[in-house]
Amino acid sequence: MPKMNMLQAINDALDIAMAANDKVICFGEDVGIFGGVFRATSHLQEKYGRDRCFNTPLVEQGIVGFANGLAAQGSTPVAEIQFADYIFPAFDQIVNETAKFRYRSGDLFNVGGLTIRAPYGGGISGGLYHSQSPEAYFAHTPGLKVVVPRNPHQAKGLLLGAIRDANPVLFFEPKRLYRASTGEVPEEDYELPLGQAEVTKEGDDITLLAWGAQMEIVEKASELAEKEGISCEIIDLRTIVPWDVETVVESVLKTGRLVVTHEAPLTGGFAGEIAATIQQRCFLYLESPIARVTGLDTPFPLTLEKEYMPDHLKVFEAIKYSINY
Amino acid sequence: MPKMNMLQAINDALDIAMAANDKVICFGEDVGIFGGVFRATSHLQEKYGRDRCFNTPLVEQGIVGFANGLAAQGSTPVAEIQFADYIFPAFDQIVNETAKFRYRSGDLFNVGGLTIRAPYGGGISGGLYHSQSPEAYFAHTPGLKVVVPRNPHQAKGLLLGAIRDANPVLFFEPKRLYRASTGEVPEEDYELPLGQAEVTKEGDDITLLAWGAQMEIVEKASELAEKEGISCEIIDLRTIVPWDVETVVESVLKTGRLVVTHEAPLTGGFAGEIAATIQQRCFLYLESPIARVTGLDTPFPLTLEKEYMPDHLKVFEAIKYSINY
Amino acid sequence: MSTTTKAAPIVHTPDFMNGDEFRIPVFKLLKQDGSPYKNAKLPDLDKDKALRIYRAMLFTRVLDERMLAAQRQGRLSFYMQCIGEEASVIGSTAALDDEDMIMAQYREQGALAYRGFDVDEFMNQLFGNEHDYGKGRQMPVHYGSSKLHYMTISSPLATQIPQATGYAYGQKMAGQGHCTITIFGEGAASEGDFHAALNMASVHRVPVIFLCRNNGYAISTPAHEQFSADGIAPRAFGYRMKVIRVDGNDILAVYQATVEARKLAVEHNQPVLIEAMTYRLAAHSSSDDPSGYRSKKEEEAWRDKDPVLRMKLWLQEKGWWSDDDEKREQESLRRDVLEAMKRAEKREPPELDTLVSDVFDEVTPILAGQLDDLKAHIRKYPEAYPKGAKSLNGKDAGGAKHA
Amino acid sequence: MSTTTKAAPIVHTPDFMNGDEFRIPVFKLLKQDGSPYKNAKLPDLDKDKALRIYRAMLFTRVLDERMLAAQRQGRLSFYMQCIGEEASVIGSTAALDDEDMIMAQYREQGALAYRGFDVDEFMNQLFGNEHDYGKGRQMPVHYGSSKLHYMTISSPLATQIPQATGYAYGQKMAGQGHCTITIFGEGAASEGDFHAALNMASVHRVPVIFLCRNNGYAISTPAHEQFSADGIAPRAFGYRMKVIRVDGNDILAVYQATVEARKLAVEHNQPVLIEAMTYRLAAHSSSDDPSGYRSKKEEEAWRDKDPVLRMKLWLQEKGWWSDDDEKREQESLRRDVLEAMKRAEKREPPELDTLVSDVFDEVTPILAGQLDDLKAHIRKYPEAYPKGAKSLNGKDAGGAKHA
Ligand SMILES: Cc1ncc(C[n+]2csc(CCOP(=O)(O)OP(=O)(O)O)c2C)c(N)n1
Ligand SMILES: Cc1ncc(C[n+]2csc(CCOP(=O)(O)OP(=O)(O)O)c2C)c(N)n1
Ligand SMILES: [Mg+2]
Ligand SMILES: [Mg+2]
Repeated sequence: MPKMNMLQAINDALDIAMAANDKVICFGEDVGIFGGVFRATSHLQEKYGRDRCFNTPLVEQGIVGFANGLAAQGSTPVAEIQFADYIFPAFDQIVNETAKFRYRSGDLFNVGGLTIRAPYGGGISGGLYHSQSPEAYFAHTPGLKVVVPRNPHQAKGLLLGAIRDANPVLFFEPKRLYRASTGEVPEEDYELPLGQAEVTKEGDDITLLAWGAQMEIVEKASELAEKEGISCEIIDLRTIVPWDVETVVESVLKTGRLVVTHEAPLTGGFAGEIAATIQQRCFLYLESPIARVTGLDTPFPLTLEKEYMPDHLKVFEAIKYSINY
Repeated sequence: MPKMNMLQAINDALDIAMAANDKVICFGEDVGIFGGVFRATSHLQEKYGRDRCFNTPLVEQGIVGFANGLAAQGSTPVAEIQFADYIFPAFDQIVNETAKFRYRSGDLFNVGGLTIRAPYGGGISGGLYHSQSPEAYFAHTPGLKVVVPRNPHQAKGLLLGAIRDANPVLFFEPKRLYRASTGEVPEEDYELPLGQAEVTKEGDDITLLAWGAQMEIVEKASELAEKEGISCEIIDLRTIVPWDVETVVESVLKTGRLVVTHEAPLTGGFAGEIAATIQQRCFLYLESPIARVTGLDTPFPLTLEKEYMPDHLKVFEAIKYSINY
Repeated sequence: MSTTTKAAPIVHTPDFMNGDEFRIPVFKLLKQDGSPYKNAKLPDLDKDKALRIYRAMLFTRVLDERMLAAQRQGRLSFYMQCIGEEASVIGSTAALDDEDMIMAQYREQGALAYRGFDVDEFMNQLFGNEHDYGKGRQMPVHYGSSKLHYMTISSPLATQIPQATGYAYGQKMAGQGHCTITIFGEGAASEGDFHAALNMASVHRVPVIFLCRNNGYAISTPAHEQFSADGIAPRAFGYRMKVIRVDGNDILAVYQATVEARKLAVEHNQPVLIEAMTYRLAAHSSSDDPSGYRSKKEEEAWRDKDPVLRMKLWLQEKGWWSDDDEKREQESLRRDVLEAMKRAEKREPPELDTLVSDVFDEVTPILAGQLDDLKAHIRKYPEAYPKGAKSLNGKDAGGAKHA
Repeated sequence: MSTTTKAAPIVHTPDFMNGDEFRIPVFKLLKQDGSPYKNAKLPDLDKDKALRIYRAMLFTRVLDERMLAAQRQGRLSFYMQCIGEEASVIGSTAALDDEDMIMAQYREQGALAYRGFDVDEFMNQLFGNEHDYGKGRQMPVHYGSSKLHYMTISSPLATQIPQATGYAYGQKMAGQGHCTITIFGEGAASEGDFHAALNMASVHRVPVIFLCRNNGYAISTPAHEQFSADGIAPRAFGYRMKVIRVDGNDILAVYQATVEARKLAVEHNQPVLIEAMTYRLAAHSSSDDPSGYRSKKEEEAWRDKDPVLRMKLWLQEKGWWSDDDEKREQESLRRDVLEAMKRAEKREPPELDTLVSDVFDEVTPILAGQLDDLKAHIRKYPEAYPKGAKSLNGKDAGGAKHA
């Protein structure tokens, strides 16, 4: 199996999707000859022509509006938003249009072919506007699927799954891992299922739940915890909506403890939804409060980014606190 | 004390604010001579002139962009978004700009003078696009205050408080109550505090928490419950951000049970945040899982709106379920 | 690469332009009395097509009249009339291929009527019953028809405009010679989405027609508080887009302009902006009362430019239509509408399951659970939810669960 | 009320316009050799002001050179150069009152330098240290100064454009004769916010100047993939806004155009659009490499139109500047920048408490709790958070709490 970094895996998935189906069309700011500011769309214009891979004008509301129409027509648009921080000008098109297209028309029309890709997250000295993790905004919007991969293998399989899913999917890519995360990635065309969490490590004492770049963090924290004799079960949620409640419930019924972590601010973050659901489903089995380890309730800072981030030490402390409760 | 409906109370608050401070400027779609589609700005143009109360072109991103600049300049803009469902084209201006203006500039500049008013919520046969309750989107955005009044008296005092608050405030008005809710409203200029919940009814067995139009619902549910001998404590959260954790904690420490209700969909709704926080703060005192009674995880429907709404019967059932857990 | 596309002339004095340097004329063919202007070359329109157009105009008028009345009687929650703008929406639609896509705003029922949406289909949507294609989810007038290539209406303004650009891009890729028309008000044209749509259409050479109904008002806001320019048309220059301004009450001019626009779009991949100058004769909607923001006199002046009457006079001059025909058609349309309304009112509400279907292609576990809980709850309180209870009849009763 | 503001001429043939009917000229005063065009009337610019402008240009060049080098050495995380566009941003700023508000995009450090932002102020922001007015929260080049009326830069593109309209509306209400200029790229002008801003400014007669730096590229996207029209200028016609196109590398032309624009804005409440034709000589930012999307030849052609050199030649012709002056100034600027950089690098990071201040005017209880928890955590692991640990030195240690 070839070794790839996450960008290569994403580029490979796009290439395979475009080769397999000529209705797949990739576009966004600078995705054409330049291949995108992170190079996720490298060589696609060369290979598939300017009609199927092109630069758009600099207008996110237009990119997603255009993508909605193209999907409604029956094509399979894969739109790139250059940074997740810049998805908000397209918020109306996503939340009022993409998400509600099928429902409002009674399924006469749908934009199921649509995938929106955007790099998200911190840890790259990006400050307020190159670091945000906006998944919770979209998770509160019925009609959207939201997917976040943790490594190159997952990225390729989930992106192919997202492109071919019959629903609009927001695909948030942990840009901190674009080049930092490498691993073996099958050469062939494969899809990983949406809506299914994955237990990446079994354990007995506590469940650690995360997605995307935070998976690395919980793995590190779990190593620290194991050294202190705490056995951690780790779950990668993978799909934020629709989320796999049963896999999490099953784990927490076993361990009795749960730590959820994400980079986005605490208040209104998706960990809140998970905690609310799990306290309800596992009430009699919980041995300590569900802990959330998240960004602060502030915009994303720069110089003090390290202090801000919900890193492995903070997760580790939360684990110990939970165990000793 | 004069009796007013909620629209009159809001109109009165705007009138008082404009009379007291000539930096207060009201604008939005149709707010000029027409006085707004709900008439919340009636007579303001007549009284204060076209410079201080005017129609804008039909462009929400422009309305809020303009308002941000005007607030940065030192004025006190009160912008109306015709329906909360139409606030999303302005989402970028609100979430990336309004919310982060002070933080990113190290307080060199701020838009603290800004208030954005918008009618929200269902129960008026509005279907997908005249019914939404978007408070949770903004609650996940550090830097914004979010306020929702439950009756005319609260509406006047909280709106005056919001306009004069040194931070940008989103003021969501329960349009179902615009004419339906009437009550005595002091004639004078008064402010109600932001960031403070109000215990509107004391009780022992269970805490019911809501805001805005749902307050009526929990009151009705509590009447049903009281008939069955269940003593309910009712809290109006009033300010969604920054929310008054201590008042809720104190109540739940006493009652051991909590039902939270809102109209917005369950997943990612603000009840999730509340449940997550309260299970953590009151873990050892909770006698049953925190219950959420909310809209379904779907867009807002029309013909089956009654079935969709989190009404008093659904809240009542949740109360009984919690008590009998 | 140069940063402008033309070698620009050079000047040494700082002179400002603002668009007053040129005029955008209005294209007209028919006078109000139904006779053509001197020198006007009328489009080739055979009798069948002319009558198909006119019947759609009449139907739209009758529908509007009856449904506003029904709203006033409390039989309908809400309604929006097309009156005054029938020529703009029907004339343009008639110039297209019937399989071209239409993406409209909400005041374009005439276009749908022309395409053949039948009176029961209209009524089912207006009453949100079990036969409504939209399953009773949207407010009245939010029609849609996939078989007639009419995109379901969405309330947020202007969102369909960039979607039309995207849809048409897909049509271009498909290569079957179709285009998309998007119709919207001069108010909606203030939204950012409008600009995104025109710019992208122009850059990517998309076969899309942007038809702006400049009807003078956006609810209470008059056009001169919406923009300072000479209408919407000069915005096309910002994108080097082909543009034409047309008398929106002149069915033949609208038709002809759209025929030409379609050629540019389909044969040359040139998007086109058409500005149809017209007037919203009715209130904005059944919830609005225009007396607070405009004069009767102004309304009357526009009533004198009635587009339906203008076409009728032209048809009569051609000998294709008589007062008798008119009377018979009107009566039959009224009867059709009233009978269909009665049928629609009696139909059942949509099934309870439609509350959670179509959010995704399949009902997710969370939604299935929410539906189960709801059903159990309704079984407990059937009187409180008469519509929901209906759809549970005869089904097994489940226990109450709470989320 | 009519739905257009002019009585339009009537035509009976369906002719389309697209803007090719008129030309928007480029206003120029100086040739590249520093001499004025024949017939060009140069603005009244005294020696002091001319040298203030030129010094700001030189400073900007030196700053850009040194900081890009520092970025390459790994001393700085990120940088963006103004090179090639100094005349556009400095010439326009010089034409304003020093108390007019500037709301720029990110490539306008020259404007700030002209206003008097000193080298330490630049460095503190670039290094995000404790003296950075922005408290180390934003990436390098996100300067701001309230005393110099320069709005703190925000990364999301075009958001400042409607804000400028609002800011200027407030200035008009205040009645002290000030205006706002907003500066942005031709790429940013594609955003919906741009259109909202121009339309509102025009309708509400706001004293705002919109200055578009049309520098040919938005990152890798060339202007011809950004729009099809003849630049940005014709968009003004869509709003009946005064517009002028100017050679952006001609400091005197930019200056003169802005002087006139300011008069229109402040004396007549007429917003103005200025399109400055220029070129981004450097890469988009320190993260970019333009060799993949444009030719060296194209770059060279523009290097020959260097705006700083053009001004120098003019100054020399006037006898206001010599090669000696140039050498001395350059050396002293380089020294200033290097020394200031060293000072800035050595300064402390912002206090830990700045993580939660300025979210609101006061720290809320939830934020205070989060800060307490963070402090307790850092006390436990001081080595892991060297910057945060610094600011805790000497403060009392608290127990660990977890949220
Ligand atoms: C994004 C958005 N903002 C506001 C509204 C509320 N609204 C509905 S119709 C309307 C006026 C539209 O005017 P125009 O586009 O001129 O169309 P007309 O009604 O004249 O046909 C407004 C403001 C909306 N539906 N969507
Ligand atoms: C809303 C938004 N979308 C995308 C970006 C990413 N981005 C930063 S600069 C840039 C190009 C801007 O080009 P232009 O406006 O022409 O300015 P220039 O860099 O040429 O000075 C892009 C796409 C952003 N900052 N904000
Ligand atoms: Mg209109
Ligand atoms: Mg540029």
